[in-house]
Amino acid sequence: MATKTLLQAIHDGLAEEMRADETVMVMGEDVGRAGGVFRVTQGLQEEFGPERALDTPLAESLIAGSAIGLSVNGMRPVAEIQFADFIPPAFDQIVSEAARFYYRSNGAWNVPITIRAPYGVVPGGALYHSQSVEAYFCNTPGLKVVAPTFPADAKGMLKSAIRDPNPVLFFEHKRTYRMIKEEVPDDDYTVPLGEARIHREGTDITVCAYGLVLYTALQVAQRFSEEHGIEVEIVEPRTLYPLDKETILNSARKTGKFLVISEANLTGSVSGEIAAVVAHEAFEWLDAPVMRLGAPDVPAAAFARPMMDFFVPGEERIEAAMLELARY
Amino acid sequence: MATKTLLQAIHDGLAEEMRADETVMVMGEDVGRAGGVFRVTQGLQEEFGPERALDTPLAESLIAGSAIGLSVNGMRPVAEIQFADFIPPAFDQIVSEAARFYYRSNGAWNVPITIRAPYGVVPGGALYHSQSVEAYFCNTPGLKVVAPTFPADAKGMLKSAIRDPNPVLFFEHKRTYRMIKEEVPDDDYTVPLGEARIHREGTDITVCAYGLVLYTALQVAQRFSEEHGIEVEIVEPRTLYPLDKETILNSARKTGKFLVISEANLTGSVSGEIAAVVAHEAFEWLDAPVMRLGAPDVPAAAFARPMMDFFVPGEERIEAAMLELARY
Amino acid sequence: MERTQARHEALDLDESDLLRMYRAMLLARRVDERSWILNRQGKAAFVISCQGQEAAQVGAAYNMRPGYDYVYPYYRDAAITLFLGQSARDQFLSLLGKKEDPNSGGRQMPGHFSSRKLNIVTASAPVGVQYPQAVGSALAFKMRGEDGVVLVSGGEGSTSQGDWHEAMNFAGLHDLPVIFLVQNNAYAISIPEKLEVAGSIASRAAGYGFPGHAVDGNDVLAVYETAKEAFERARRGEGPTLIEARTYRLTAHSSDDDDRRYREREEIEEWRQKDPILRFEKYLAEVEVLDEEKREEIDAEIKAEVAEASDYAESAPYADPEEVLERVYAEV
Amino acid sequence: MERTQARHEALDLDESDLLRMYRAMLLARRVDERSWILNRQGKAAFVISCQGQEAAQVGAAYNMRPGYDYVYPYYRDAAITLFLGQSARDQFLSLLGKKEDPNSGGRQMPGHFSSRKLNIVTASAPVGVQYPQAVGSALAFKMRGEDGVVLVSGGEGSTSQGDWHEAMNFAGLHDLPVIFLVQNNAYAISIPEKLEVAGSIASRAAGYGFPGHAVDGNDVLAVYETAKEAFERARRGEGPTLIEARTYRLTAHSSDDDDRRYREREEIEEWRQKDPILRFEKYLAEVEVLDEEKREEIDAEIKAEVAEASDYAESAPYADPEEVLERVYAEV
Ligand SMILES: Cc1ncc(C[n+]2csc(CCOP(=O)(O)OP(=O)(O)O)c2C)c(N)n1
Ligand SMILES: Cc1ncc(C[n+]2csc(CCOP(=O)(O)OP(=O)(O)O)c2C)c(N)n1
Ligand SMILES: [Mg+2]
Ligand SMILES: [Mg+2]
Repeated sequence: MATKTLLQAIHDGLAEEMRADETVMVMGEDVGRAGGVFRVTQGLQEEFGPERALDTPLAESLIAGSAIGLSVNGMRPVAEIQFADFIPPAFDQIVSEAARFYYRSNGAWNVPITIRAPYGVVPGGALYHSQSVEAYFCNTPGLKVVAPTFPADAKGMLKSAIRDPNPVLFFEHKRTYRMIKEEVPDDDYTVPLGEARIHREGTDITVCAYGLVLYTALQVAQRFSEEHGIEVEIVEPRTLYPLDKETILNSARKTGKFLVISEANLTGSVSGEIAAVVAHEAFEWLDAPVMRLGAPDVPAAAFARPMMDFFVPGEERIEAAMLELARY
Repeated sequence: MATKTLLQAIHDGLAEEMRADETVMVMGEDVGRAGGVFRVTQGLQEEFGPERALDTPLAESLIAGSAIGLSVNGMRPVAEIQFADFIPPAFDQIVSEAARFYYRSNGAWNVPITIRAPYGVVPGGALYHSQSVEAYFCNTPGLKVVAPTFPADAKGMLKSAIRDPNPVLFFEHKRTYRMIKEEVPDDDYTVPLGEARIHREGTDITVCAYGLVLYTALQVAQRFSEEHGIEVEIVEPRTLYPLDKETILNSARKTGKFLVISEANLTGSVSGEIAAVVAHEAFEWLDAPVMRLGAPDVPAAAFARPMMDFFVPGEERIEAAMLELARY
Repeated sequence: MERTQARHEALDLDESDLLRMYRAMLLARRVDERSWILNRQGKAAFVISCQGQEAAQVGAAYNMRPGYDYVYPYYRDAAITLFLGQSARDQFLSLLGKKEDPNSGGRQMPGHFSSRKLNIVTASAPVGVQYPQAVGSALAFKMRGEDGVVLVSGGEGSTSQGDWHEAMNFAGLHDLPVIFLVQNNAYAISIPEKLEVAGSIASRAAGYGFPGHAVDGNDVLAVYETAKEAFERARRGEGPTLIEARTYRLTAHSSDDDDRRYREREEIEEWRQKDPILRFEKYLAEVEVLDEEKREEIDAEIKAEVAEASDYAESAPYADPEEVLERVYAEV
Repeated sequence: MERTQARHEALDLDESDLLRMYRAMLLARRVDERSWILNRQGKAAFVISCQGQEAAQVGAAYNMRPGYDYVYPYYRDAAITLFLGQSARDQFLSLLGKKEDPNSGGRQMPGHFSSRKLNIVTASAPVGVQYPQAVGSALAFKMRGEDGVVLVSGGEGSTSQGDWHEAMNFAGLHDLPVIFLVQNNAYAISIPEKLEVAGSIASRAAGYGFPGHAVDGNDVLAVYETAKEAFERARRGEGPTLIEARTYRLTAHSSDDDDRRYREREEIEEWRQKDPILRFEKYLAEVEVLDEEKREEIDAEIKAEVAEASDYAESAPYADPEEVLERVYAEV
């Protein structure tokens, strides 16, 4: 085992799957010769050639649509959308097409594609290089939407996504690409889709989060234990659609106090669904209202750093929400 | 006052606004010469000519995008998307562009457009002429999303939408176009956006719904009063984004029992947000878990009638959910 | 004096080829006609027709190797799918939304074709989405060094969508083995060509660096000839071709449409004179492949097949409503 | 013997026109150069350059009536917006995300231009979205019978998007007064033209029924001439024009990009020789509009202006963070 960044882990997952299965390929804008704007696909074109590491034109609908067509003719494409903010042109091909081939053909045609998209606020990114767009896709049966936070999970889940017979959207928080590091197993392992993960057991409150805000929440939780004697249980959904309700609900029922955090604009975000599920199915166990924390309901993070920092739910806001819930 | 169908009321609202303001225009596929596939725009081209009742090519991104461009150069376009199912190609222009012009230009450029889209299950419509896609748009600050159910509201809210300086998505449940009739005032009136409506006062449970399921719920509620002595309060959001939380919460706090119904696939639908808001902000008043009823989590309604009927939350399922809540 | 070579002979087609083409066209027509009857009888909720476009469809599809080449049909392509191997029964089972509907098990509207066996990729309603998918499938053939070809079909209205352009560009960039068959039937529902197509469709191919042909879409041999060249070119690895088959939609857009709102009866009448089936019959008579007796015999056979198929479908069961819940995700 | 008419004279341009063009180009260049310095100093988070494209931009924009015609610029169009009336200060305020940034109040990245007064329509990052919007604005001019023209600009990469095609088609259908200015700088980030553009961009206009011109984008007079014709045509109500200005991106894609990963230094060097500003200076010297002294004087003026503007922006305040919450919706 070696310590790897999130970025390296994803790169390795791709490279290993391409080595193991010659139908696996990567495609997208700048993923080939240049190795990706974040360098996730670096070296893949050298190793696998210009077709299996394919530089596409600037056309997201084409990227998603042609990935579908490749997949129904024997390939397993991993398409990259350069920034999650630029996934809307591919929206139709993803939600109307990829997600429905199997259902509409009564099980005859399935679409084994993976679409990777870096999301999340990053300094200098501003309105169109910062968004958390996952909620757009979490009302679409037939699609799987995953957003792992930690390197080992990301590598294992990416392999599961590639091997999955269904279309999988794979979100990566770009600000954490080099920030989050951990030991990543060298052997060929997978982490199943559809399973939440308990990062930290606790008895007082549950915090459900993913991405950068999960990373922050884990640090705050550690401090809470030391400073306030509050034991926070932390659940990471890992898969956002369909949800692992059982793991989430078990935690909610255990602590009776539930907070869900995401970096997306609060209203209409995935945390609404999570909160609704908990409020319904853990009602009898709840000692406090289900709480949510997110970004304000404005289009996205601004460019100027002070405004950007104001937008993101950071340590202070997370801490305040956790304290409020614990003291309820 | 005359009795009008939902369809007539919307038609009249359009015609009146076009008469009153020469910058108002309609545009879309088949809206001109043919008067629209549902005949909502019938007669408008005869009266206002081929430009102000504009037949566009089959290109939804163009329809939304050119409406934006028209609106920033003095016009007030009302664009029609023939079926809500075909709005995904326009997704980028709506969520990335129309919704953000104002914010991103720091208030310099606003986009006064209205986009009408018929939604909802209809016999024979099947997977791609049946969807309730409103949740796709309810995580997008800068956009207003409305879905009135009754003719008088629809006409008044359409006028408000057209006069609103912001982009407004206007959803119309197509199965109710000719089904729902009521008296509609003749004079020039508006119904404000952003305000929920209480259709029926009640003390035992609150039902929050819109579209066809609202219509059904109202009938069930009437019977409940007669048959079971259960008094159901019915709230129609009318505007789905941003929500009129106050009216919804007042009702939830009053009855302590809250059910939200929509025709969309349950998971990730707008009812998740509504339930989350109620669960959070009416927690202390709740005597039962916040309940939700929706369509099953499968892509959309099927073509064969028996399957279609199974998909839609109909009278039986609505009645069962209401009883379960009332008896909780 | 030597007998001049007939058009089909110059194309290496023999009598049996001509009769196969004719049968496919006529079968599609008769299935379609019967569908409208079922609609008027209140039995079929929705009909969408291929009438008038049978020559364009059969002429192109005749070049395919069913089950090897891929096809992305659009909702009017019944003559393509019938030619490739779907049956009249399949059409009616789908029309009536029955459990045995091979396209979707009753889930989709009629005309949304699918067959894994025949490489008919599942079609949907959003116009234009098939194009990027088709070029993807063509790229897969190319990557594997196979000589498979992808036929992708749509109406002229579908060329207004961005997806069409993105696919044309990609096909041109990588010399993909794909044929864009645009069936220009003069209308997109009510919108006439002059309000939807600037310039001309066929001429656009040049801008992407590959050939585009406008062809008389009511002449099955003309379409066959153009498509043959295109298929051969694709198989040789030389890249895509765009074919604009100029034709006419003889029925209303669908059973939900009333076309009197937007087009003159005379215009339809004019085009009825150019009906591709009548026209092909005339040719077949001229080259003495078909006399009236033989024609009636074939028609009677087809009508019997259609009647049987329609009856079968009528009495076939619906899927259990709870099947709605099945097959949302493929099993891992 | 009569003196041969100079190129600019044939275009009805006088000395002051030439100097206005030159100043705009040079100002854009100097602002850009200073931006990179601020970036290296850690003061500017992000730079995206117009270097190499100044001639294409000024040549086209010189035909506009600021505040009347509409422009939909893309992120490299600093020379257009500077020419139309934005100031060096504006550019640096935006570069540093300060409150006074006229484009967005510090909300957007640099290069996302906006000015209500100058009819510079607010630009964003998603590539290609401007095209449908631009044709909408052109239709508004046409509907009101006004002779306004819309200039819409983008890189060659943006033509790969469906939106470009949908807008081209619509412009052709309605003879809209819009000019598509495609600045073909040979790359879309790392993707070279041969992997993004099948056929050729200029040649595509024919397929939509209107003129398309490929022009040397490093020759300001050539671009001006082509654009002049296009603007006049649009004002006469004769419809759209596509201009492909062939040029080269002299810098990396942006300050976040390392272009050594995908292009040779020699290629850049070659194009540095064709720098549009050097080239125009040569012309100006030839026609005796600019001698070295005058050139230095202008450059000094501009450098002073740039220095002042940069200092001003550096010391200008940020917006209050809570402004994030403001101006999400326009007031009813
Ligand atoms: C994206 C999308 N928008 C609108 C529709 C509604 N619609 C169905 S068919 C059609 C016209 C298609 O015209 P064309 O492509 O010429 O095919 P034709 O029906 O004439 O054969 C329209 C507008 C749709 N199915 N998909
Ligand atoms: C829809 C979308 N996809 C991807 C990107 C990321 N991106 C920004 S600029 C660019 C290349 C644009 O190339 P081109 O249009 O040729 O303009 P240039 O930068 O060369 O001037 C890409 C891929 C984006 N901004 N928008
Ligand atoms: Mg057509
Ligand atoms: Mg470029």
